[in-house]
Amino acid sequence: MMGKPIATTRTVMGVSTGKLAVWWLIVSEIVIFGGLLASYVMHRIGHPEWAASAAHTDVRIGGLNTMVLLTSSLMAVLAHAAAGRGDGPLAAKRLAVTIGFAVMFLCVKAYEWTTEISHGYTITASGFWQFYYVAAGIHAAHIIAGAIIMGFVMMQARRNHELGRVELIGLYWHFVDLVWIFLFPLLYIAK
Amino acid sequence: MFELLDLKQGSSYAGDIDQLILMITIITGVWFLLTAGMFFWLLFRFRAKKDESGQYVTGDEPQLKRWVTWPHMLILLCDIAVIVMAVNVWYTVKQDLPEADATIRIIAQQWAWTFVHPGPDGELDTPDDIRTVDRLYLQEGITYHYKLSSVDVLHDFSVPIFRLKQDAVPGREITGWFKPTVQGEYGIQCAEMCGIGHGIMGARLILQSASDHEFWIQSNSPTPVAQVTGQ
Amino acid sequence: MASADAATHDDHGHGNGKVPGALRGFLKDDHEWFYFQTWMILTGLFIISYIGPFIGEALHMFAITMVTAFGIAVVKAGLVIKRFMHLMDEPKFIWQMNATALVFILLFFFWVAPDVMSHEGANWGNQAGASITMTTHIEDFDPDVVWTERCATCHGEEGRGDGPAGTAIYPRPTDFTSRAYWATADHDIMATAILDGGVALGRSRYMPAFRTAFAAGHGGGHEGEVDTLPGERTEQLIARIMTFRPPPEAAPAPAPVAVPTREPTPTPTPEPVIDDTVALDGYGLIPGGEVVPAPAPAPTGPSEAELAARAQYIQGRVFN
Amino acid sequence: MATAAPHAHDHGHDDAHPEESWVIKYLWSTDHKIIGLQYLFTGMAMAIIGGYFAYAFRMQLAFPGESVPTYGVVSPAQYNAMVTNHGTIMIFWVAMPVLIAAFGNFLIPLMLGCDDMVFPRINRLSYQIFLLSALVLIASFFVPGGGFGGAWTSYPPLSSEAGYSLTPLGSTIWLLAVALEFVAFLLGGINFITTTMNSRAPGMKYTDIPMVVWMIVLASIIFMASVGPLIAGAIMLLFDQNLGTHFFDPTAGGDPLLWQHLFWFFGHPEVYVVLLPAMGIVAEIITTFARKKLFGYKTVLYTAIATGILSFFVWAHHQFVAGIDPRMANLFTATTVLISIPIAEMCFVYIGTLYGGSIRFTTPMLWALAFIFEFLIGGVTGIFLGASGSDIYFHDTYFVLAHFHYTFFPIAIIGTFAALTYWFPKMFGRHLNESLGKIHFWGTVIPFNMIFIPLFILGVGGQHRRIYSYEHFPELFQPWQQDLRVMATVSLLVMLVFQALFLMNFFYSIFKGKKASKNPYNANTLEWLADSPPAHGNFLHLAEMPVVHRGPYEFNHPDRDEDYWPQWLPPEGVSAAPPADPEPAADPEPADESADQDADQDSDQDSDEESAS
Repeated sequence: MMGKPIATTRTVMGVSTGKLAVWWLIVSEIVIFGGLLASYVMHRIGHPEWAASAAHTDVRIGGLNTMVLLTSSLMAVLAHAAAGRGDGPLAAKRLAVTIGFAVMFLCVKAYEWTTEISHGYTITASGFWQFYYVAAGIHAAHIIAGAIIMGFVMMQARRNHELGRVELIGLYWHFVDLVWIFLFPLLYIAK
Repeated sequence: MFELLDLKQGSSYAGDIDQLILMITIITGVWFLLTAGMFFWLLFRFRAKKDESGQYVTGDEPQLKRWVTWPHMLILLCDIAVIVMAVNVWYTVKQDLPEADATIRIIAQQWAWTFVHPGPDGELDTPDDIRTVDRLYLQEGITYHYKLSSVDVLHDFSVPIFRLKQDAVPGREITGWFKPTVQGEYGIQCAEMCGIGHGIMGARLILQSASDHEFWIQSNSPTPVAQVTGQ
Repeated sequence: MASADAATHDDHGHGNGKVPGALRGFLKDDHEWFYFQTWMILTGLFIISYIGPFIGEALHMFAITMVTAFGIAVVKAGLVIKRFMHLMDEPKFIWQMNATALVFILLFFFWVAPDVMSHEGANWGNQAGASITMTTHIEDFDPDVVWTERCATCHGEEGRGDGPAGTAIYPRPTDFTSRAYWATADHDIMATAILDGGVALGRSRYMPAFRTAFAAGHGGGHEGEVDTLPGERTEQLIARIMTFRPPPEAAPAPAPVAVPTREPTPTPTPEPVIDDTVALDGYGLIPGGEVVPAPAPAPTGPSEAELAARAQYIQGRVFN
Repeated sequence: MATAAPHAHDHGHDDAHPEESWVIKYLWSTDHKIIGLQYLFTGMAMAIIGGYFAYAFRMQLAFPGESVPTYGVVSPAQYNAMVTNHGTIMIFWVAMPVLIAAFGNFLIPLMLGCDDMVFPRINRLSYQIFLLSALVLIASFFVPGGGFGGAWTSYPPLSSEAGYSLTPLGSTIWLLAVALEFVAFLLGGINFITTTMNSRAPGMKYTDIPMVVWMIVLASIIFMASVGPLIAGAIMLLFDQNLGTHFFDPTAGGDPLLWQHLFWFFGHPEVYVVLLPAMGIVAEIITTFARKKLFGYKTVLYTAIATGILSFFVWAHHQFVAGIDPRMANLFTATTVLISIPIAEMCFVYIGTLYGGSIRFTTPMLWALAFIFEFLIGGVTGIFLGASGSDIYFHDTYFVLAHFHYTFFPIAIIGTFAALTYWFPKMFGRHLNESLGKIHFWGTVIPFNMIFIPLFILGVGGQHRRIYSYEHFPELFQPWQQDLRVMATVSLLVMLVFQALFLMNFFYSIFKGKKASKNPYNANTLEWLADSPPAHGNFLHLAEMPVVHRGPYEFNHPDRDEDYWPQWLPPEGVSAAPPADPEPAADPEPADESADQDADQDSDQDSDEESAS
């Protein structure tokens, strides 16, 4: 398709089309994570015996991951600030750091999961563990998807193309960080 | 309406449910005929004619808007009436548990019903319980509680003559009640998809008089030696 | 505190007057310093929420853990939404649609919780939720109880294939008291029939599969090895069925089929499902053996009148 | 992912089209019209498969045990699989793609006066994922163990334990197909919503948007907001089926009712997702052929939004007897019966539109009127099931089946035929044969009623659903009941024969039909400004993109001699000349100006009901 259609350029609602689409994406993600966490909380309150399994989650690793994601959120918003000033290469550099934090988050999670699985806490070990792996798993999948797309946006930003997209991937990244902000107490602290 | 389909009312609350269905039929029937009548009349009255062209009506004109807002309000009243009647019937059938003269246990499994009758001593889960498969022997005129459970998948204990349906959820024990008011042999169905044999999961309901039932209990109660191991 | 900075946030000030010396190279203007401050607040809140549970346990006040964990999570979320996502600077329908999605989820939670969260309610009790195992999944698996509850419905109390639920099925359930059956019975065929149902053998589809039922109440397999519990339980049930075996006749009956005591095949790969329409006669095709004519149904069992009544409306149609 | 570099020049720029090869033009196209037609033809193909299943199991019900021509003897496992997949296909692979995706893709850019969807490549990706999901679903019939047979609601533990359903592969692949279909419609949905919100033609206030565009966008929003929990539920069910987790396994702490709630929280909004587009289509057709303004545009819009919101509060009326807490049932019966009010309001407004019109009984108008009448019956019989008391008896009987066919059939079949016959000239540039159309209309609607009125009677008699053959239930195997089943099956056969007539008329007219002009019905909405079939980029070849000056239904306006007033005609240009080419926009200020000033004014109203839905 040659060039973007005129439809994309119109902003009747005062919000750029891309941002509007990302906000609608966030609405659909709220409902997906919301449904999953609502089911988890219902079962958690219904099954007090799950606290025994929950005791085996490692708060230190969860805390480290929370710090990693918070810092990556900072770098994402700084990249957006740089893009706002039209400074593509700086935005690209900061996006690269964000992706680095994302990879770090995944490595920490990989280490965390392997230790837990080696201790016998597999997905079928108990009711808690199945929700633990599904919730953290879907979240990690969103991290991976976000990091990949951020890679593309970074490459374009380096050549000062489509700088508007830096803000959009930043919005998505903040949302993924928000989900983790709620996942952390639910999975690690509620013992 | 049910006599036409020769479906007798077999339980104490069957009449209430039929009454509710009749009331809803009347209310919705009246609204349907009014609306359909208006619909066809407008089609006939305003069909395209040679000289006449359509009018410009924005729908805000008060005397025309009344034709929509008035039915709107009346339907709200009818809805409230239906809700009150429905909740009333629902409370008598599903929420309120009258005093039970006897309690039976109904266990649904993939493709058969097992009924546990308390037996001569009237107590459930005692060695003298009578366990029957696909044939439920009950006495007309006394109030029964049923403890419904399933051992594998979802089933639904459905007795059309009682107008009763209740899903058997594996992992739960659901208590309900009915009071037979007729005698004879009727059908029990499984009304929830439960796999390949869902179609053969019918059972028979035999409602007996007091004496016949007593005779059945004596003749079918297992000998004192607990042939059926109570769990 | 957050609102105080909102003013500076909009001016996109390009001077970096307020940026402290150390970070000058990193933060390019006040605007970015504002983001960095937000990050520092978030880190502080995180540390509080991290320490909270330890204080809570020390003082045995569970409320502290809850407040620090979830209360701070909400505050952190608010900060990220307001300052990083600039939600409040967008037209107001953006945050309204997100709030609507959240309201729908809360609605879902509060209207489903009475069924899933609590284990008692009007007229129902959730045994599984309170992890009471049901009759047939009791730990001490009792073949007699299982036979009475699950098998006798179709196979009959004495195993003659005359159970009340069995009369509705054609071909008839297996009669374990007939010698013809035992002459050609094969242990593996019986185990597969019990575990994976009649369909897996191409026989009558109305023999359900019990692998799931026998594995139930047993919280998942251990590491790596296949869940052997259904196999062991099937062996006990087969031993129970063997009791129906008729005593050998006066003439020296062939040596009883030795029950091979070997490890049950972990996951018997069922042969391809034979087209259902084939099994019209009694036992269908026993692999390798010739077709054995169906034994005459045992005399006892449902009375003639009932059989006639059933036959009347089955009207001889063949269905299975 | 999204393109948003703000460079605003709104005037059409004629980009040279390299002559695309046939494959690129039709199979890999990003043009919203081609993608709309792809959805349409895939939906029609799946409708034929769904219809074949209906034929096969209806024959088994009417003549139990006998061999069905072109199929053979139907075994219980195959019967269950066909019933399950008939429901799944007709809702997810016929009603949604045709009503929302086909007509949404085709009409939204045209009716909003822009050249394409906002994200053309995502639009193409959504169709490709949808096609993949259709193939995955068809594959689920041919795996060992056969297709999934646990009803389209796939209640665990039957669906989560291969030991109970005896279709280990069938149930997993079926679930994957449904999940893929959700992904396709999420992508499509975001496209529709963003295009409608942002890319309206200059001057098009929110009350100038045609009703069908409003309804399709509302349907997409309701779908997106309700499908979330079910996607989480589908992942949990997938793990239960394959990894041995116990989300819904009651023997190890799971709860089957959680799935039912997750499913029906999506299930009931889903039926409104399919209803609203059909309502929008009927609104367009009735106003055009009654030559009358819609009786209260804002009434219809706000009742549609009210229906959308209320549809999230009613889901458990599907579970009155399913073991939920009886006290909750009172809450749900109240909200369910109350939701009949907005829908009744919409029907009254549509009937009110007929008042004072000059009604022309063309084929599309016949379909639209049939929709209103048949849907009235469907809606009215819903009260029996919404009232908890009577649902105790009617749950899972053929009364329920007849009720939801009286709502789904008008939506998916009558609504589709109405839209297809109405927009056929615009889609293919040729007219359908009018008399063949009328024969097909009566040949479909009369047999339809003859199928489901007998099923209503059987349902009141207590006949329960999804039963392979009623020979095991003496009360349900009376001769007069069997005659009703035969009557329903024969009517189905008659109806299927008439569909062949339609297909013949459809494919003949695409190539040989009478040539169609730009505005054959003298309607007002923007799609009739583009030529038939619209060129690539819709309005790019015109002097400049269309500007909207009035509402979509200004028929018989007092100060206008002709009985219609297209949206794109400037106000004072009461020109006698047929508006083949509109004269350049009279008002001096550039189009963007009026767009921004309108944007601020209407974004407030827009926001409160946009968000409210």
